[in-house]
Amino acid sequence: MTTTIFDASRAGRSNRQHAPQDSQTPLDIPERFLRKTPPLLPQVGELQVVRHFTLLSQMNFSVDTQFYPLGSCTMKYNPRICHVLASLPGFLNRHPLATEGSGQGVLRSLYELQEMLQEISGMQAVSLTPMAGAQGEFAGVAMIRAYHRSRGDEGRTEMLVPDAAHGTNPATAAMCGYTVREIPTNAQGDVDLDALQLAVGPQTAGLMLTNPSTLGVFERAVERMAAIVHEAGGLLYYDGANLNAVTGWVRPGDMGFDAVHFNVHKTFATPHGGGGPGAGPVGVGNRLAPFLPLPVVQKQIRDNGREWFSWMSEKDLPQSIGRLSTFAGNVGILLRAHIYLRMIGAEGLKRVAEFATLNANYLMARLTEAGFAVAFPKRRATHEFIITLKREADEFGISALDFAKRLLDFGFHAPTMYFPSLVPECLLIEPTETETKETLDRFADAMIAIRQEARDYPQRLLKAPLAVPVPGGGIGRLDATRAARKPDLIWKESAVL
Amino acid sequence: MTTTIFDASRAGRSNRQHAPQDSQTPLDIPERFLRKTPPLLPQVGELQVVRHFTLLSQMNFSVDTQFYPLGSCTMKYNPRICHVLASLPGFLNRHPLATEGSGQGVLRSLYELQEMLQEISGMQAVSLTPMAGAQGEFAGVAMIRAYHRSRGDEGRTEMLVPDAAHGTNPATAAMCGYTVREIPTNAQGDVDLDALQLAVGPQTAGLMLTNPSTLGVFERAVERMAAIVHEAGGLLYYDGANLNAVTGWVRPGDMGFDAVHFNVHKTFATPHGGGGPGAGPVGVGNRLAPFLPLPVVQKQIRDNGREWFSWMSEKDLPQSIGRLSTFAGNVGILLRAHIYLRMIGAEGLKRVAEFATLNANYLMARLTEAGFAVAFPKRRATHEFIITLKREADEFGISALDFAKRLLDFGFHAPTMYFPSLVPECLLIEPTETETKETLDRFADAMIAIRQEARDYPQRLLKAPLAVPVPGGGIGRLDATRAARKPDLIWKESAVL
Amino acid sequence: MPFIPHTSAEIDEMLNKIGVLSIETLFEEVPDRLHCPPLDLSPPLGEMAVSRLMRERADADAGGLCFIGAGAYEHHIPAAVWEIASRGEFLTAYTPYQAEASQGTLQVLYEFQTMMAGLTAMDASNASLYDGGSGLGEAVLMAVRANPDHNKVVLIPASVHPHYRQVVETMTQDQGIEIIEIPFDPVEGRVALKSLASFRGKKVAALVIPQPNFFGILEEVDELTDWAKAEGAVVIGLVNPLTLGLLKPPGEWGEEGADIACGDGQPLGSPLSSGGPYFGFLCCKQKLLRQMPGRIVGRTEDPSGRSGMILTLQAREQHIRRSRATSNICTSQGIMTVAAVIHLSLLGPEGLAKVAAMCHAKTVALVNKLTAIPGVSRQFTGPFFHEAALRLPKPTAAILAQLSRLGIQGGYRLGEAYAKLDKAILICATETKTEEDLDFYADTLVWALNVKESF
Amino acid sequence: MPFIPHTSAEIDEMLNKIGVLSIETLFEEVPDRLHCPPLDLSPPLGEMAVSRLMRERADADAGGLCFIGAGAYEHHIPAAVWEIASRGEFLTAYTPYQAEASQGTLQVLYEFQTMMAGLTAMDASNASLYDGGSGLGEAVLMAVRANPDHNKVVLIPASVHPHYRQVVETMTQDQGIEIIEIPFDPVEGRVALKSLASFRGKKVAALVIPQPNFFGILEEVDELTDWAKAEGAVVIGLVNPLTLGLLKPPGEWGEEGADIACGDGQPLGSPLSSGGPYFGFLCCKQKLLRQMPGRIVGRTEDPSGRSGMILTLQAREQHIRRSRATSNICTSQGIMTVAAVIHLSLLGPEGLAKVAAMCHAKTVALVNKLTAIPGVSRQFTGPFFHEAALRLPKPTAAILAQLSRLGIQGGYRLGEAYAKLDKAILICATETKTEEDLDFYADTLVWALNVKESF
Ligand SMILES: Cc1ncc(COP(=O)(O)O)c(C=O)c1O
Ligand SMILES: Cc1ncc(COP(=O)(O)O)c(C=O)c1O
Repeated sequence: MTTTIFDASRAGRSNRQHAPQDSQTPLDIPERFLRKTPPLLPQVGELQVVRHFTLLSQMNFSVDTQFYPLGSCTMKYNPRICHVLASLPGFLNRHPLATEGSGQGVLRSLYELQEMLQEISGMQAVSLTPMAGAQGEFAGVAMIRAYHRSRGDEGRTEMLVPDAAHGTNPATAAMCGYTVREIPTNAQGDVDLDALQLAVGPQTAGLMLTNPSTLGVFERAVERMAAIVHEAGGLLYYDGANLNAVTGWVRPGDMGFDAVHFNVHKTFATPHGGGGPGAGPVGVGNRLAPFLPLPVVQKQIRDNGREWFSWMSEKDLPQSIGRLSTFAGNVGILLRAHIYLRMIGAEGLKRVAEFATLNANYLMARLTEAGFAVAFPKRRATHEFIITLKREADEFGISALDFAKRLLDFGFHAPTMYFPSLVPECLLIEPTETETKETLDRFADAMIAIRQEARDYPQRLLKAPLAVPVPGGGIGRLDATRAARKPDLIWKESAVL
Repeated sequence: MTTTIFDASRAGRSNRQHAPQDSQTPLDIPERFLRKTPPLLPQVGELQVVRHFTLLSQMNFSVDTQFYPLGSCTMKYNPRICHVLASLPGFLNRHPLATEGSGQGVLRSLYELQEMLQEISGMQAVSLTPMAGAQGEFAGVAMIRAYHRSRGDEGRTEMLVPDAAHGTNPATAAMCGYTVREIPTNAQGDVDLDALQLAVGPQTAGLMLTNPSTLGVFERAVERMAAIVHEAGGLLYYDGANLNAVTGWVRPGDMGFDAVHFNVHKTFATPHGGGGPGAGPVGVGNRLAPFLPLPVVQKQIRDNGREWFSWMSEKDLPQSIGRLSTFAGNVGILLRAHIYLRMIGAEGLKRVAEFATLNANYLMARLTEAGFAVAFPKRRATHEFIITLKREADEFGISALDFAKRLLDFGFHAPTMYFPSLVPECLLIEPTETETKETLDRFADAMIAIRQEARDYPQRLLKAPLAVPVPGGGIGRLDATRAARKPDLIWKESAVL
Repeated sequence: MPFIPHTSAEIDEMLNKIGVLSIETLFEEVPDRLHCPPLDLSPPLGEMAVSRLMRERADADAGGLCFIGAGAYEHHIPAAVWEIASRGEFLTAYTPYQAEASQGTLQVLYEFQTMMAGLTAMDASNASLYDGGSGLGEAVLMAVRANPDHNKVVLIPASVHPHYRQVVETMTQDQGIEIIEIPFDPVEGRVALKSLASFRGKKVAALVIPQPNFFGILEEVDELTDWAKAEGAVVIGLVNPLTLGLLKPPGEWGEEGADIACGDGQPLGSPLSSGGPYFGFLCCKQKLLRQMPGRIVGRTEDPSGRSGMILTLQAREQHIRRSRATSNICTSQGIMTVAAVIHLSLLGPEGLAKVAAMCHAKTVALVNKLTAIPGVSRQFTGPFFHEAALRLPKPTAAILAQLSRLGIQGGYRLGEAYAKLDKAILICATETKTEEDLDFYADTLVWALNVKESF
Repeated sequence: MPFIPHTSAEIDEMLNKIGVLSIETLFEEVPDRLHCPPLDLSPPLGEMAVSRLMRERADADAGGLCFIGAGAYEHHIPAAVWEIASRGEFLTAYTPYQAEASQGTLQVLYEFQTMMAGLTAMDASNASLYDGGSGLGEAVLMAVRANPDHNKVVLIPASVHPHYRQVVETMTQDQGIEIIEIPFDPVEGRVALKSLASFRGKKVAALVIPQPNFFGILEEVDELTDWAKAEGAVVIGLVNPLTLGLLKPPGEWGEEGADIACGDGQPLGSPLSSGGPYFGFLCCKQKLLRQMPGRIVGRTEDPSGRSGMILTLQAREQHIRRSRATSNICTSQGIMTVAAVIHLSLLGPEGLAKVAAMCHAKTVALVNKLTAIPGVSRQFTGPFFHEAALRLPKPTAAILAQLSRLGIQGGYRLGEAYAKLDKAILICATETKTEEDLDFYADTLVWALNVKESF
């Protein structure tokens, strides 16, 4: 840790250039409403602020500086132009409640995005308002619930989720008041169809599925699964986190899904920002369309023949599950996705899937050749694949975590670790289409070198990382247990000394 | 060195998003005008480009990340807002030859800058066109030459320059066809008045002076010097590189100077960009005004009472020394200076001088107290001061260079070394007003620690830097002699292997 | 290929290594009949063309003076904020799971937590939620969890932002939580203590207290807090963080302080951007910590005792606890918090207070100018801060549309959410407005009120 | 205090350590009578106020379609260029004197030198000069130094940019160098070999050859180069680097190639910005290396054999050689070269060629559209590239002013610099212009030519 901005604070320092002149009018607020002591905020000069945060930024890995084969997370190149154009003053300065007449540029762009997402997913309607994948899931599952309820079908209390599913799936189902029922995976990495058949029933509200799954394989029997669930009266929800593996090749709507969320910060290359903001638009088939979350952009043709874009409200969508965000979701992020889609178009989108898949399969081939154990060696990798370091763990006493930490020293972000949890000592590797073959080769070489180290100097691995190549990168493996046992969550004056 | 962008190149890679579609029209250019082989440019993807140059940027020290006490160079905080506003599309997209009607915003801003600079320097007229300090000097000296010539006074062939002057001063005088005559400095750091008196004569075109001088002291007898030179028929040129030490306190015009250049990238906080662009406007008194370089902005009042800003041409200034830049100089940089001046105003400008001086004197006091030898201990430091490591060199066998290199390991940019050359083993230290006392203290502590090292482990110093705190900072002291002996100035294919 | 660096030679080598002849083969596990025809999207544009298109659209939306607040506020954001926050190392990093390679983001979040806890006078803060509305939703869920012995009933005044209430409704409806709306006093515009009387002893789980409320009116937060604490209800303070430079923080309301503070962080460095991205913040007292949703950063040590930051208390989160997590939230609003930290660092405590005071002063001045117009008056009598409801003598929709055509976003039409306030608009003038701007609004309003409807 | 972080407690401590009572005392060596009264500058503005002011001014200057070239060209600059180039570590670094702490800038410059040498087919490049005009000035001085046995006479065609010629004049006038203007063929618009005949055997030091020339006309560079080399003159190729994606580079002109190549780097990533900052580049053959002005970066090694970059051959420069330096240049245009390197890396050889070809195609299309208007014709007959001179049937100043009022910057009035070309304008359409833009220009010109003068 570098000193905090609070350590640099000195009473009386200020940046007058950022504070308005003192107001002439004396404050007319009754005493009882006022704060007695100023809040703990740092008092630092502008240069100090710039220097502190610039130096902090350098202490990060990021796509702009490192290869980030983080499975499920899709850390690909975020085109700078999308950021620059979404940051145009005309977009940034518009108030969410400004008149629609003063926002036809942004509304048209959002409307077009809705249309593009419909086409890409094979769905009939889209709402852009969810602010991340998890909120998109919430919207989807809440719509499923609203649908059943609208039919008086109140007995459906269970949501089916494969055991390999991402944690947000069961968590979402629970937030929507459902009991979660896990469906096991078979040895080939597919959902166990028999188990699914057994699990469905009149209590089944639906199934949440990721396809390609979080195991890095395509659920080959997806149509069968859809049939089973639909026959039981349930609906299918598509977790779009892996949509980037199949864009332009196969569409959730065609596979039989009733609702889908998109992860624009995965599939459509908006930057992840160290933890957001993302956006998680939802698309639905006709059955769920009346329940879409608000607001949604609509297009009308005016008397003068001109197109007019406006927000739909409760009046237009009376059965809507309601609002999920204060205004209209993460508009700025949606603009980035719109721009990205505009730039790559239909062919480009298909290429994304192709080259994400090529890169994953190539890397899998290289690692397989080098003797690493792939979780599903008989399967094609999709855009990602899993290796298990079980053997290495047993033989050398090192873990997937040790491997991951040592990769940091080589200047690579670690793959996703220990997810999905059914594969022991696993790493979920997603190279993305924007990385070069050289980078994949260097990564494979690093993996091989680390395994050699595991054999020769296991102690070194247990201590990794030893020297992450960032300024201040001398930091060693941080103690997570200690952090949780005695939480130190905010800086305190006394802590300085 | 990190691999170059050429090493990452692969035949056939391209970023189609940046190339226009192939043109329909076939190229109608006769064969003999065309290139036969494509130029050596890298073929790399956009992510690779972003990653390569982002990582390279991290390998730099900069004001935004480190303390930079680089005497004479004035590396202070460059307010981001100046950069952001000067980069507004309205400013960036305007063609230099666009009609004046489409540029009243920028022309007005430049005009106001001319006026501000006149006021700050006590001069009568300003031209903004020189693109750096050295070109400002050229403009000034060329005007002096034009002035003498205009009076038929052709015999003035000598330009006087103090021995401590910056290298650009004699080099400029030479470019203007003058013989340079050096004037010695006395033991107190002032120009030797007797020597000056002896040096002047009918051959004297003028004197180029920096005040405060490059020795970090104020030329106390500047009025006397002006009188001596003026009496001899010469003119006085003010090298404004150190103007930041006295803004709002004393003006070159009042000291008796006939011409002055401003270093906007020093005094007015425009960023230095790793070596430019800067800007070096020149201000002159009435005698030299007719000779100002073109173009200059003028203000007229139109019939409708509105102000109108336009460029003056040869017709308006027939005696001008001419053009120095293709268009109007580094307009974007001048805008930054204008914005900076607008923000700090008269009081702010005076404060700049005060706090630059306070910081320098404080640091000098701390280093003096710690036993370092200051070049002019009896003098007040201005905004900068010199220490000499002669004693340390003699006692421990280390040099100012060793000290400087070791400072890099401590995360401080080194002060200016070996300039001015009259002080042996010197470091010229300029902390600037934007640095905090804590930073100065940490710097002083580092100096003290390094001297202790010089005593205890001189070998270590001779090898410094040992670990500059930037990524890839493991690089040791680079061999300058080797670089010059066998110049390797461009990447060559063969060099890879 | 845009954003794909492969050369054809490399593609061949790669296919070779995989042992297939074409990329298509890699998709062989996708049933043939599922392959879709080419997507019908508009043809790809180069960077130049898309730039021109988007610039035209942005220009079309630009300009105009904004006097709307209603949950999103136009503030001056120092240039350094986004110049630094959008550095690639912040912008293109993932959630800092690999702590040792993410100390930059982690430390910023730790500083963020400190600032938010400081502003609200709470013990802890998470590292952001999506926005203010969903943040309130999470706060309500958290309060209900934290108060298992009480009924799943939460009181929310009608003086809370109507959109927030809608989001809370959406988020809680399937969990059997009853949200009860508390009316506001139609004269004062704030909750009268007596409106709560009927809930005495009803073991409500929580009470939400907005400050200032949606109308800009200051609620009697001490009184309300004390009432709720006496009832054993969790107190959720819903606040605009910018105003906390001046106003009493939730942690100090009443005798014991609120238990949870939440709100939208937009005023701290997020551009208006048609509604997002902003960020929600959520702070709480120590005892509620383990009920907190969202990511939390903590300080710890490496084996050699160097301190560093790490994501902590993850047992609350979906990736560990799955269906029993405190929330399903995963990605939140990272980069907006980076901007907030830089913004707050540049302003400091004094700057923040000055901005808040100036916003208030500007709004007061605007209220004075506008209420000087015949027929225009304040809707409520309670003391207000930095936002105010005005009653107009003509239909508000038409007036606002007319103002908009003249380059003024004149306010939010309260009739949209409150049938009884059909004649009122909610206005706000932040520190960004000059005296001339205020006059321009007043003059234009005079004109708009006098012009024939048909114009 | 804006940009000054001192607190009053610190000021006291510092004064104390220095041993003075006030900051004023530190200025005691400045004679009292020199102290100036308070400066008369406009009152300081906060960041918000100055932002509003400058935005208004920038907006006032914005908009319009630019068809002017004449030495500065509107090109699409990929967003990544300035997003990366304006990172603080590049933007706020000093000249890389301390090599070990400046490897970022140094390596970029090394890559820059490689690209410029590659583009021009020269052996070496410096790390930038101020701009094209002053770059040509330095090239002329360099050529004269390099040719000490010849007369200090340099031939410059009148088809070189008039401003460049003015700058060369200013820079050389005091060094006894005679600049002789070579006329161009009034029909073809380029230098006819026969115009040089009279300088045969005159031991001129150098010949400048522009390609394309100021009118966009392609000079017979092979012929001219061979003539000059036969005369023992140094050949200076003045080129637009963007066109070198397609056109023959100076290093390959004639039998032996030019000796020096220079020009303005603006088309490689510098925005138009009313004329600057751009950058000048200067490349040369190996044998002229030590006459090169400006900074040069070289690769070397550290004691353990790791290679790194350093400023080299400094014995040419003012800070070492003082009055005997190759030039007085010190600060040059660093950050613009960083942008150029990123720009060229994104375009690659193919992209650069395509941009050049598209600029040409667009200009050809525009010339065709405009010359289809009665009375409008090409001024010259020589082959042109990416820029062209057109003759108009009405006074050019009035026409251009009218176009400007309608949002078109229609071209450069050649009459400003060439009395005989008073009826001609120089136009250019880069890759940024669409078919509709070209039509809009054509339509507007038709209108402007037909409208009454008085309008
Ligand atoms: C498979 C899967 N589903 C859902 C999510 C949740 O998306 P978000 O983080 O945008 O809420 C993720 C994110 O990592 C994911 O990988
Ligand atoms: C004293 C002095 N004079 C002149 C100059 C030259 O200024 P520039 O680098 O802007 O050409 C400098 C720059 O370092 C300087 O320090």
